[in-house]
Amino acid sequence: MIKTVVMERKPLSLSERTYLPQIASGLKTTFSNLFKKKVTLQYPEQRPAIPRGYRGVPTLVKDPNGREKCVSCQLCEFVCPPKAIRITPGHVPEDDEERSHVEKAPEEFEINMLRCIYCGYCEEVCPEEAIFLQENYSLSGYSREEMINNKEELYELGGTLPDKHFKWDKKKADEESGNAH
Amino acid sequence: MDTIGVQDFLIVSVLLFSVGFLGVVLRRNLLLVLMSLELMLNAVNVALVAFSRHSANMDGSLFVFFIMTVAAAEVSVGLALLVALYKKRQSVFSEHLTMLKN
Amino acid sequence: MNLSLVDFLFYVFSAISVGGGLAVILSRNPVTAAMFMILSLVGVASLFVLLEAFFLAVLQVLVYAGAVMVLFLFIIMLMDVGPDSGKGAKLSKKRILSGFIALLGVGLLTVLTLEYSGVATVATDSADHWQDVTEETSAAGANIVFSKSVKSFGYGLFTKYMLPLQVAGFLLLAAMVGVIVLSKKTDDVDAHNKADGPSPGTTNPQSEEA
Amino acid sequence: MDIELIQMLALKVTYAVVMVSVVMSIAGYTVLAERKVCAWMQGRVGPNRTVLPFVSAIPIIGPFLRNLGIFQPLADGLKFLFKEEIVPGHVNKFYYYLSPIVALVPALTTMTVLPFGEFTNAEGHTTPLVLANVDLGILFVFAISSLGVYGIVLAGWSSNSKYPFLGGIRSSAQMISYELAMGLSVLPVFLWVNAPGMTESGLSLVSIVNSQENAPWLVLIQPFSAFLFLIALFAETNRLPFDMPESETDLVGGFHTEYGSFKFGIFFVAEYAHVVIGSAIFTTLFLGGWHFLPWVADPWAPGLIGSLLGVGWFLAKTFCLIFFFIWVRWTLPRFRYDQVMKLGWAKLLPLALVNLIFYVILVTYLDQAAAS
Repeated sequence: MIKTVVMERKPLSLSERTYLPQIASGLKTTFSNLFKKKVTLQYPEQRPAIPRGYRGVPTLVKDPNGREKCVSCQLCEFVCPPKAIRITPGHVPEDDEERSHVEKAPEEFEINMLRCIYCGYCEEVCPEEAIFLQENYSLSGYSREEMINNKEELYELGGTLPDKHFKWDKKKADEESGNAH
Repeated sequence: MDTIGVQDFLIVSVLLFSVGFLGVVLRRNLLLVLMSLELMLNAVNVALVAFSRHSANMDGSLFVFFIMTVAAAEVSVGLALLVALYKKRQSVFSEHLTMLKN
Repeated sequence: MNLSLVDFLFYVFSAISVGGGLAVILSRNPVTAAMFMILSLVGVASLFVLLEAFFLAVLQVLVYAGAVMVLFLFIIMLMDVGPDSGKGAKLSKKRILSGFIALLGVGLLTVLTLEYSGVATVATDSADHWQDVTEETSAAGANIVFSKSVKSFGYGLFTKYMLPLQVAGFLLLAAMVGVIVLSKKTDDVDAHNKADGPSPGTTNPQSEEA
Repeated sequence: MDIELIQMLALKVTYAVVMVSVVMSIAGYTVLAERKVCAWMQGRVGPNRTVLPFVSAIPIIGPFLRNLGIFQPLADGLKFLFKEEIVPGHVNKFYYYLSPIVALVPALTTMTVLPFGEFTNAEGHTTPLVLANVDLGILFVFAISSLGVYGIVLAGWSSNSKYPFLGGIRSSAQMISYELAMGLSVLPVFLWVNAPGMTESGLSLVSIVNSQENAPWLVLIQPFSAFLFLIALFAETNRLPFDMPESETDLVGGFHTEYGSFKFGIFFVAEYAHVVIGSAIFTTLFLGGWHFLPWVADPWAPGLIGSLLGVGWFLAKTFCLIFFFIWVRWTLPRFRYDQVMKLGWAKLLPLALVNLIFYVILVTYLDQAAAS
């Protein structure tokens, strides 16, 4: 059983009905705000503090030896909700000494920044830890074409990330010790 | 005023009055009829002020004052009537006001 | 012909007021008519200025252009009166004929009045004898002398024209009451509204606080 | 037409042009003040980017001026000038173009009778600084400012669109309602100044100011009249608690929804010109005009310097009032339309009448007491 409680509102006093004291106190509040410290950040000169785990521009990174990490498994392309990533897979030539234990590498890797929603799924899904969302957040361009980052641009933005586990080196070492699968 | 006399103001007044009169007779839109009435009152005002100024007597000007009062009252009542009429008959044209015809 | 400035202005203002008036009765769109009406009223006000009746000129603009015509425009827009159209949009010959016959009558009447009242002769005799206007309020018996000062209006209104002033005030009161009665909703409409539910303007406690 | 007449006309036209440009630039900087004050009240800094190239080179003053946004009105004006002219297809072209002009002209015409200072020459002869010292000053102001509503109404109507139309209708009703209260609220002032025993002055604004020299300002004698006049002024200038024709939250942009580029700019400037002129009129009527302080004689000597100081003092008072306008705008919420009408007819008008009757009785009593 729901009980309805009728609240009686106190009738307004004369001074309350003129609203003038209320208006005066409102004016006082706004006036005191005139002299408070401003919270505006002068953006181009001052930058906001970027928190840890910030999801900025997705980029490709190289391993500490300067080698391409991506093996074009296309998981990121698959998982990307707005379909911003497009990968053209390619083979690593057999005679590449540096990457002799990798079969595939992207021939072309494009991230369309007009589509990207910075969700970070690509970073999450990448088995090779080759794609990272960086702290950079201000991207601009004069045309749509300019806003599509190709492989070179992505590597330029990403650079080399110090990496603890040298996966390919381990793999190579394993193979050499006859432990390949 | 060098060459302009009372009669020139009177001519303007008569012209304005005739224009207002024609408006009252010719127009079908009652709003415009009301406006034309205002024009006629204005014509009278011009004549009154001209005479008042000419004979250096305040009476004419004071009368203009009263005419303005009457005009304001007339317009407010007239427009209220028009609105009431419009609510009833959805028209402000004089030829639609044929209630007395049959 | 050597036109003085005042003469020139007289012709300009007369043209504005009469031309504006003509445009009022000739324009098909009521809003256009209202705008020309304002033009005509301002022209008349300027004529008052030429006659050195400054108070009346300002009053003309204040009362007519500032209040009456705003009211007109408000009503035109409220009722959404479009241009004249449909049956009878064109003036019938009968109408035009009757209009001009009536106009002829008015003209005849004017001429006859001018002829027989002696006004015309007075006017032509003293065409260029405008008397100088004083700033002071002065009265000789019942004759209050025309002056530029606002005070002479007050003097005249509260001495010689006291009764008409009261009557005018009463007229305004009557007009106000009349308009309120006319524009008030009738009782059955109110009852109908109440049956539908409380209207937001009357029963909402919020509106009482305003 | 003789030479003297032409000379006089040329002089008057020059004065008028100077005054128009001064008022327009004050209006432009009022826009800036609005943006700055609003920003400060909301904990922001407001416009502080625009700067002229050679000014930014000056070491300390340059950045200071830049932070104050001194050059923002220039940039705004230029932006309005060079924006693309877009005329919606459904508007009534003639009135659509006409209405911004109709809105601006009355706002600027009002200032012809506005006295802003006085000049006393060596012989002690005092001339008020005013374009036209009309005996009917305040009536002229009311008459001309009441024409300003046509701009809004026509804009609303000619836009041929729902929201502007509503804005126009609201505006016309609001103007008629508050003009009455406005007129009645200043009547006691003129009654007081023209009372027997005082200097006779008619309705001139100059003599109102002069009656406040070495005497209490009228706001101290008639605080209630001043209060009512101020409220009506807010309504007449369409400032925030009463900005029915605009009300950007419920009517999109009100009467200027369909306007863009320079035509919108004219509406914008007209609105602020109204605020400037309104503040100046209030200063003239109630705050002693260019006179120094209540009961205190002007400290400046007669002559050019003194008259300039007087004008400066007048402007300072006006700016304070403009600040008050802005301050109120960023404090109070908007009235609902029916509340505006109710306040105008049911509260302000009776109060103004009571105020008038009170002062009629008071003046009569004082007059009787002085006579006996």
